[in-house]
Amino acid sequence: MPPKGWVEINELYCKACETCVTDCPTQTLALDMSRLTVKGYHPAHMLHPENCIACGTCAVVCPDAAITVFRGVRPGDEKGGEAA
Amino acid sequence: MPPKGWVEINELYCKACETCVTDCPTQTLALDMSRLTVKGYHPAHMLHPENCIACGTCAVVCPDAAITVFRGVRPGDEKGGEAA
Amino acid sequence: MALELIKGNIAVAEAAMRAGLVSYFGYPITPQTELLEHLSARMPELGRAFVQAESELGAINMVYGAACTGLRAMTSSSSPGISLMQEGLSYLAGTELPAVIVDVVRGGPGLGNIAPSQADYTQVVHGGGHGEYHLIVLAPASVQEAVDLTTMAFDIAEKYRMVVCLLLDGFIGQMMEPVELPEFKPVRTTPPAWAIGSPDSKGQVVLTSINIDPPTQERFNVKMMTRWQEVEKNEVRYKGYFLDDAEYVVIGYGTAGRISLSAVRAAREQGLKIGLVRPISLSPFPAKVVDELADRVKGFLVVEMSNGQMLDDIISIVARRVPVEFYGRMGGMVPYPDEISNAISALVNGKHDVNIDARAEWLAGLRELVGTGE
Amino acid sequence: MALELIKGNIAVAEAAMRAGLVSYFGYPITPQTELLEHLSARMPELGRAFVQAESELGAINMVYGAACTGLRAMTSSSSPGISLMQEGLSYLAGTELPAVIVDVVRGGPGLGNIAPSQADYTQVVHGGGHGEYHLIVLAPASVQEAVDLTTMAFDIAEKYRMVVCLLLDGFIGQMMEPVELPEFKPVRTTPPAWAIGSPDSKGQVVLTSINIDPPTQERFNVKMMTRWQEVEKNEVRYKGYFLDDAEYVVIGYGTAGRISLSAVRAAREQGLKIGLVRPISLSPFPAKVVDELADRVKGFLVVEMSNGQMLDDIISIVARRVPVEFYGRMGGMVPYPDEISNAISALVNGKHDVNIDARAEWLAGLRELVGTGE
Amino acid sequence: MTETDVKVVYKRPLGFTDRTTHYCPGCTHGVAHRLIAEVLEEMGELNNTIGVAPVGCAVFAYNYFNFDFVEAAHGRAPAMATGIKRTLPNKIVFTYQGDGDLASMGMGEIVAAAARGEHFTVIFINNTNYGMTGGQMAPTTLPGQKTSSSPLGRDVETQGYPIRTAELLATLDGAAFVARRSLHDARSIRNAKRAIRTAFEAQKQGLGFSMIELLSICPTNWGLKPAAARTWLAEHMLPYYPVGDFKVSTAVSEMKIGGN
Amino acid sequence: MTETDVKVVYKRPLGFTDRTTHYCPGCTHGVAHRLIAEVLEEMGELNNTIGVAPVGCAVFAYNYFNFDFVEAAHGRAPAMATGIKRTLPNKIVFTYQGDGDLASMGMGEIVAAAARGEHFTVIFINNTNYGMTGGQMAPTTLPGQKTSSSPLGRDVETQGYPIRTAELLATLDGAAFVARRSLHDARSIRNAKRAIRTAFEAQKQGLGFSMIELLSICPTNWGLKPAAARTWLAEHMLPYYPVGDFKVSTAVSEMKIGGN
Amino acid sequence: MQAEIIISGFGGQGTLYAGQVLAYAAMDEGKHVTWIPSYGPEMRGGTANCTVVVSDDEIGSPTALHPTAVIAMNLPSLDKYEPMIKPGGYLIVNEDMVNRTSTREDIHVLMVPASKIAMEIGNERAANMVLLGTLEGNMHLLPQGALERALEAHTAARLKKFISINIEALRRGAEYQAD
Amino acid sequence: MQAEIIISGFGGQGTLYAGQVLAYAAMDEGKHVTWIPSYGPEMRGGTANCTVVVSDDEIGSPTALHPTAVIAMNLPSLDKYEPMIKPGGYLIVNEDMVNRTSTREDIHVLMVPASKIAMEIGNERAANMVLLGTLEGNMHLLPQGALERALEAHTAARLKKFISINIEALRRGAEYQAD
Ligand SMILES: Cc1ncc(C[n+]2csc(CCOP(=O)(O)OP(=O)(O)O)c2C)c(N)n1
Ligand SMILES: Cc1ncc(C[n+]2csc(CCOP(=O)(O)OP(=O)(O)O)c2C)c(N)n1
Ligand code: SF4
Ligand code: SF4
Ligand code: SF4
Ligand code: SF4
Repeated sequence: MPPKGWVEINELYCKACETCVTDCPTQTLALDMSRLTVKGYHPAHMLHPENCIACGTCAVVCPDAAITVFRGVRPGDEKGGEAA
Repeated sequence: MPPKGWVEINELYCKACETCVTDCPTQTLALDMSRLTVKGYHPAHMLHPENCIACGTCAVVCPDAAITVFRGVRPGDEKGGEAA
Repeated sequence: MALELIKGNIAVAEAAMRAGLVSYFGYPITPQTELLEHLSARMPELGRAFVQAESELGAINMVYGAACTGLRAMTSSSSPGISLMQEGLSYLAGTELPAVIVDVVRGGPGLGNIAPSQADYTQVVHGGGHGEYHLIVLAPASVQEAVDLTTMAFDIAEKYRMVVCLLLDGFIGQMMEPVELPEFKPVRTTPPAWAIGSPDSKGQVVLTSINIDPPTQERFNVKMMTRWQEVEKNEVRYKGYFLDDAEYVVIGYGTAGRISLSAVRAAREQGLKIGLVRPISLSPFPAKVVDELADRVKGFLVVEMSNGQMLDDIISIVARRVPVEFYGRMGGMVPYPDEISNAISALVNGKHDVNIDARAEWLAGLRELVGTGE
Repeated sequence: MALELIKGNIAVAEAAMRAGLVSYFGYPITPQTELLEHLSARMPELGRAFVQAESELGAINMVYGAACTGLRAMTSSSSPGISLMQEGLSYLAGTELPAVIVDVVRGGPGLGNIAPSQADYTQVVHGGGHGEYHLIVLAPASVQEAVDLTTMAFDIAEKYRMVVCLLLDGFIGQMMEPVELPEFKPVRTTPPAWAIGSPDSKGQVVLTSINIDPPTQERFNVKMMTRWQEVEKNEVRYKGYFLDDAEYVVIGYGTAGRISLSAVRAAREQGLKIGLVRPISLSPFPAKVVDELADRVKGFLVVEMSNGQMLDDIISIVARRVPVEFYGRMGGMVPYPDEISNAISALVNGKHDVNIDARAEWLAGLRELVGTGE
Repeated sequence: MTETDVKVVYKRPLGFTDRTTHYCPGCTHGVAHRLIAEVLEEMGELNNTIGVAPVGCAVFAYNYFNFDFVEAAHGRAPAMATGIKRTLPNKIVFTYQGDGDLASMGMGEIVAAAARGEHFTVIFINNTNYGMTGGQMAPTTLPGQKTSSSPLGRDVETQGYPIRTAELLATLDGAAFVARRSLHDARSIRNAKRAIRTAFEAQKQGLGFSMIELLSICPTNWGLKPAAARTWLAEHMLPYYPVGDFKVSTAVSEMKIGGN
Repeated sequence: MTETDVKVVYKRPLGFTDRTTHYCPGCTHGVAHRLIAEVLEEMGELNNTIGVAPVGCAVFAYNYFNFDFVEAAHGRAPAMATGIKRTLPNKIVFTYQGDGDLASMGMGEIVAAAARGEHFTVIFINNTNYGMTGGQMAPTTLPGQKTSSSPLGRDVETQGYPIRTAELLATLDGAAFVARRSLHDARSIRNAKRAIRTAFEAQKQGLGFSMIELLSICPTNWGLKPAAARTWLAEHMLPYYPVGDFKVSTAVSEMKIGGN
Repeated sequence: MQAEIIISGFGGQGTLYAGQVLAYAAMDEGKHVTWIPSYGPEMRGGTANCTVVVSDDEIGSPTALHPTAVIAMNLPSLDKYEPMIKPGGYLIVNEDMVNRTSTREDIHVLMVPASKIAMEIGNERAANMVLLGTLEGNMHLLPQGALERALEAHTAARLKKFISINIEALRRGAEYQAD
Repeated sequence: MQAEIIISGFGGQGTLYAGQVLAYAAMDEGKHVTWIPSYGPEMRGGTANCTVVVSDDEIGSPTALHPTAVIAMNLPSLDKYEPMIKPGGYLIVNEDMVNRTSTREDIHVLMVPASKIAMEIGNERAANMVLLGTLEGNMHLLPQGALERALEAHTAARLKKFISINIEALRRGAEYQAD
C-alpha cells in the first residue's frame, strides 16, 4: 500500500533543528547528513517516506514553516516506495 | 459620678473636620462656633464633658493628631461638670 | 471673529482640536493639567480619541503609535514629564513621524516647583534624548500666539514628518487673554500612503527606528540632517521690535520676551535706542537676524527664565563681535520689567568687553541678590 | 603591577569595585551588558549589593535611593537607557547627590543599532533632563584610562556631591587592552553626616529636590551653579599631543580622539605641523586650551562619531578667529585614520574661511559619500 | 487605679514633628501618617527608620515625621526604597504612595519590587483620584465616578476599569504580606493599624515585601464634607475594594509580634 | 476522495514573507509567528492587521509577516498599540512581546492597557530569559536557573521570584481573555493556536483586552539542543507556569467563533 | 494707559472671578488685557489672587512688582500687597475682613465695608463685586457701564440670576470715592 | 612598528580566542596591543571576527580599513577581507574551508590546510592555532616563542590539557612560509 501522503521541506527555511524529526510519530524524517543548505545546515528530509501518514505533526512543530504536508499519493509515486 | 476621663484638643492642629464630633459614641464633642483658631477654623471642644468615657475613639479617628485623651479625673475637676 | 477670554492651556487644547487633532494622550501635571482636563471632556464629545495614559512614558509611546497612522496626534506635559519622554522623542524622530508635544515648563531641576520657567530649552532644543535628531520648537509669548502656533505646529509636523514641540511656561499656560480661535478644520481620518493602515500604501508598511547596519543608519541620519537644512531654510520665525535704529538689542522668548518688551518700551521712552528680538522658533533658531545685528549693534542682552540656555547659542552666533550680557532668573522666578531695565542700563553704561563671561557676571550679581541659602 | 588583558566593560566594573562600590543597579543593554554581568557575579561574592533592575528607570531611581545614603552607587547603560534616566538624573542633581553612571554609547536615534557612537554628547554634557543642572562627564579613550577615570569618578562625585558620567562608546566597552587594575580600596559602609541613616547626622535628614517656593529653588540653583564654577576651575582634564609647534589642531575625544591620534601621527610623519587636543573631561570642557590655541593656530578640525555635538562648543569657543572644520561619522560608523587624514589635508589646503558653516560642508561631503538612501 | 490616677489613653505620637499638616480638613492622609508613627514608636524603630515620600499630596510627609526621609520621583518610590534598603539592610524602610503614584505611574516599580521580595513596606493610599493635581481620574477611580478628567463619570468602555492593587500584588511570590484596610471609621482604623504593624514586623524579621492598601477619602476633590466622604467610602469603595489579607506568607502567618 | 486526489494538509501561511528568520534553530519564536499568521489567515484579517514588534529577539518580526508593522521601544508596545488602536479602531492590532520586554521593562504599560481593557491582543513569549542580549535573568527566570546575570542560579532571596504574568493580569477587570499555553509539542501548539484564535476573535468582536502567554524555548541561551530544551520546558516551566485560561470574561465565553 | 490690578483674598471670596469680570470688560472694550491667577499648592492653603493688566498696547509682563491698584479682601493680602503699590495707586480694602487701615500716604486708600454691603443687597458673596465697583468707580479704566455689560454678556446661563445683585454691588461699591 | 590583524571565520572556529592569544603574547612582550571583536546580532548569524593591533607606540584606531594581515577561516571571510589587505601584507587562509585561492599579487598569500593539520595532531579545533602559527612564523611580530609562552601563562587551569596540542599547532603552522 502506498503511504498516506508526503512532505516537502523547503531548504531555504530548514535550520536542521530536528524538531520535526523528533516529533514525527512514524519516524519518517531525519536530517540529511549528506547535504548542506546554503545556510550551512543539514536539512531534514524523508528518510522513510513509506511511513508518512500525512498527520501534519512535523509542520505543526516546525519553527521555520519549512514543511508542506500533502495527503494523497505523490504524482509519479503511485506504487509507493521512496521518491526520486 | 464624675466622667471617666477627658480630652484635650490642640488648636494648633485642629482643622474642624468634625470627624471626632461625628464619631464620638457619647456625643461629647462639638465644634466651638464661638472661636476661630489662628488657621481660621472653629476648633472642636468638649461640649458635654460629662459624657466622656475616655474611649479614645475621637483620637483614633482624628486625622491631625490633635487630641490627647486622658482616663481618670481631671485635676481640679473632681466633682465632674464642665471644665473652666 | 469674536474674541474670547481663555486660559493658555485651554486655548492650546481647543486650537489643537480645531486643527484636526484625532488622538490625544496625556498625564496630569501642573501647570499643564487644564489642557488634559479640557480634552477629557471635548475629545469624546467629538468622537475623537482621548486617553489619560498611565504615565508620560505611556503617553509618548501612545503618540508614537498614533503618529504611525499619519493622523494628528498630540501629548502635553511639563518638565519632569518631558524628561520621561526623551527616549520616546528619539524614537519618533528616528521613525520620521509627525506629532505635536506641548511642554508647559516649570521650575527645576528635580521635582522643583510648579512656577513658570524656561529651563527646558536645552532638553527640547538641543535634544535631551540619545542620537542625532532635531525637534522643531515653537515658543509663543501670548495666548493668541499659542493658538496660532498650535494650528501651525500640526501643519509643519506633517510637512517634514517631524515632532514639533510647543514650549510654553507656567505663565502662558495659566494666563487668560482675549483670543480669536480658528475655525474647525476638516479632520483627516484616513492614513496617508506612508503610514500604517493606509488604503493607499503599496504593500507592507513598516515603521521602525532600528537600523542594525550602521551604514543604513548613517544614510538615514544624513537624510534627516538634510531635511533639517530645509527646515532651517523655511521655518525660522521671530518678532523684531525697534530694530531699525537699535544700538543695543535684547533677546528673549516666550514670557521672558514679552516682559522684556515692557522694559524695552520703557527704555525707548527714556530715549535709549534699544531693540528686541523675540525668537518664536527656538529650533530652528533665528540665527541670521542675530548674526546680522551683531555686525551693527553695540551689544546684546539675553533674558531668560533659566541659567542661560539660549544664551549659549547667542554667544556662539555673536562670536565676540560685541558684548553679550545676560539676565536670568531661575527655579520658577519670573523677572519683572524693572529688573530687565536695570540690566539694559548696565549694558548701555557698561565697559563693553567682548571677552566678558556673561554668565559668571550675572551669577555673581544674582548671588548677591538672593544668596545661596548657605 | 601585573598587566591584564581586559575588556573595557569588565575593566570598568572591576575598577568600580576596587574603588569601593557598595551598590550597583543596572539593566541589560548592548554594548554595555558585560559590565552588568560581571558585577552580577562579583558583587554578591564580596557581599555587596547587586540588583538587576526592572528597567533603566528603576535602575536610576535605585541609584537615587542608594546615593541618599552617601555610599558609593553606580549604574550603567547605553543610549536609549540613558534617555530613560533623564528624569532621575535631574532629581539626583536637584538633591546634590554623588553617583556614577556609565554610558556606553551606541548608534541612534531611536532603537538604532549597537555599534559605537558619540551621539549622546548633548544629552549628558548639556543636560537631557529638565531644569538647570550639570553632570561631570569623563570620556576615556582606552581601557586603562577607563579604569583610571572610574576610580577618579567616585572621588569627584563625592567631593562635589554631583553625578559623574563615564562616557564610553561601544569600542571602549568591547575592546580588550592591557591594563593595570588598582588595589582594592577600603569600602565605606557608614553614611556621612549629610546622608540618611547616618549615625553622625544632627537630627532628621531630609533629602529632596522639591522647593515649592521659587526663591528657595532659585537660591539652590545659584548654589549649584556656584559649585559648578569650582568644578570648572578644578576638574578640567585633557591630553594635548604635539601642540607646541602646531599650526592646525585636531580635537576629538574617546575613540574618535585615539583614531585621530593615528591620523595626526601620520601627518607629522609627512611633516605637517598638526596637533591634537583630546578632551577627557567633556563637562567641564577644556575650553581654555582651545581658546588659547585659537589665538595662535591656523585652524581646527573637530572629529566626532556624531553629527558634531562637541563641534558646537568648539565653534562657540573659537568665535570665528580661525576656521573650524568638522569630520564626523554617524549612526554607529567609526572613522578610519585615513578619513581623518584626508580631512586634515582639506583643512591645511583649504581656503580658510572663518565664516564657513563647518557642519553644512561636512554634510554635503558625507551625503556624496554615503547617500541618503532615497 | 484610684480615682485620682490619670492615664494618658492617647497622645500625639513621638514620631511626629510639631508642624501642622497641609492636608485638607478630614483627609485621612493624616490618619495614615499617625498609624505609621504609632507603629514605629511601639516597635522602638523610630530612630532606625527611613521613609520615602511620593509625589502626590503626601509629598511633604517628611515635614510631619521626625526621622530621616527622602522624596522620590513620581511613582519611583519602590525603586528608591530598593536602593536604600539594599545599601542599608538594617534600616526599616517604607514608601508612602498614592494611587496615581503607585498604581499608574509606578506600577512597573511596585510589581518588580514585590516580585523581588524587597524587604521594605509600602503604605498605599487609595483615595480613587489624583489629589494633589486637582482630582483627576486614577487607576482606582470607580466606574461612573466623576473626576476632573472623567467629567461624565468614568466610562469603563473608554477609560477602563479600576485596578485592585492588593489582589494584583498578591499574585507575586515575593510578596510576604499584602492586605487592604480602610480608614473610614475607628474600628477600621484600629484594624488598619494592626495590619501596618504586621507589615513592619514582617520587614523587621526579614520575611519579604509587605504592602498595606488603605482606603482613604479625598473630601476636597470628591466635593464632599469629610463625614459624607467617609460614608461614600463605605458605600462605594468597600464593595469594590474589600478589606482583607490577600497574601500572608507562611512565615508571616507564623510570625510572633513582640511588645504590646 | 479517490486515490489520486491530493490535499494540502499544511502549507506555509499566506501572512508570511519568503524571508528566512534570524531565530536560532529550533527557537519557538518561529512557531508563535506561524500560529499568528495562520489565525489571521483563517479569520480573513491579514490585510486588516497591524503588528507591534518588541525590542528583543523578535525585533525583526516585521521581516517575516507581510502586513503592516511598527517597532516599539523596549517594553512600550502596549502603549504604542493603544495609540494605534484608538486611532484606527477598525484594525486588528496585536503586540508581540518577550518576557523582559513585557514583564520587566513594560510591566507598567501592560497592566495599564489590560486595566483599560484596550481592544488589542498581546502575544507574550515567556522563554525565561532575555534572549537578544545574551540570556540574562528575566522576571520569568525560574528559581535556581542559571543565566548570564544569575551565574550561580537565580537566588530568590536576593533576585526575587518569577512573575506569573497571566495570573497577574487576570486580576484586572479590563482583561477579557488571558490564557497560558506552551509551544513544546504538537498538542500544545494546537492548543496554543486555539487560544490565539479566541484572543483575536475577542478583539474583533470588541470584547476587550486579550493576552496569550506562550511558554517557549531559548535553546541558545539555555545551552541546550532544541529537543532537550523542549523537555526542560515541560519538566521545569510547566509546573511553575501551568497552562490554562486565567480570565475568560462572560462575553468571551459566550463568543461564537466564525469560519472553519 | 496701562494699569496692573491685583485682587487677593481667601479662596472662595471670588477674587479670581472679580478679576475675570474686569478682564472680560476690558476685552469687550477693545483693550489689551491679561488675567493670571496665582496657582500652586497654596490653592489648598487658602489664599487666592489674580493679576489683571489692562492696557491700550500689547502687554509685556502679566504680573507687576508695583501694581497700580490692589483689592485686598483679607488681612494677609493687605499685609502682603500694601507696600508694593505704585505711588499714586489705589488700595481698596474689604474693611470687614481686616483689623487695620493703611498707613501709606502716597496712595489712595479706600476702606469699604464690602461684606456688609453685600449682605445688605442680599448675597454676602457679592463683596468682590462691591470692591470691583469701587476700583472702577475711582480709576475709570474703562468706559462707563463696561463692567455691567461684561456681566450681562459673559455670565453663564445657570448663573444669570445673580447678575442683578452683582450689578447692584458694582454700583454700591462705586459710591465709595477717594478723597 | 604597527600591525593590524583581522582573524575571521564562523562562530565556534576560535577566531576570537586566536586573537586573544596573540594579544596576550604582545602584552607580555611589552607591546601596545588592542583586541576588539565584532559584536552584535551577527553573533547569532554565525560569523565572528576580531581585530588585533600590535604596536610599539600608543595605538590609535583599534580597527583598520587596510589591515596588515588577515586570517580567513571560511569563504565569506576570504571574500570580505581579501580586497582590504594593505599591499605587502599577509593573507592566511584555511585552505580546507574555501574553494578558491587569492588572485592578489601585491600581498603574501598562504593557503594552509589548517583543519587537516589540526586533525592530524589530534584536535580539529586547533586549526585557529595552526593559522596563528603561520601568521607569526611569517610576520615575526613578536620575539621567538612569545605565543607559546602566552599559551602557558594565560590558559585557564581547566584547559591546561590543550596547551601542548596548541603549541604543536603553532609550530606546524609556522612551517608554512611565504615564498
Ligand atoms: C513625572 C511626573 N508626572 C506628573 C507629575 C504631577 N503629579 C504630581 S502629584 C500627582 C498625582 C498624585 O496622585 P496620587 O498618587 O493619587 O496621590 P494623592 O495626591 O491623591 O495623595 C501627579 C500626577 C509629576 N510631579 N511628575
Ligand atoms: C531602553 C532599553 N533598554 C534595554 C535594551 C536592550 N534590550 C534589547 S532586547 C532586550 C531583552 C529582550 O528580552 P525579552 O523581552 O525576554 O525577549 P527575547 O529576546 O527573549 O525574545 C533588552 C534588554 C533596549 N533596547 N532598550
Ligand atoms: S522542524 Fe523545520 S527547521 Fe527544524 S529540522 Fe524540521 S524542517 Fe527543519
Ligand atoms: S477630628 Fe481632629 S482635626 Fe477633626 S475636628 Fe476633631 S480634633 Fe479637629
Ligand atoms: S486633596 Fe484630597 S488627598 Fe489631598 S490633602 Fe486634600 S483631601 Fe487629602
Ligand atoms: S536567542 Fe533564544 S529567543 Fe532568541 S532567537 Fe535564539 S533561541 Fe530564540
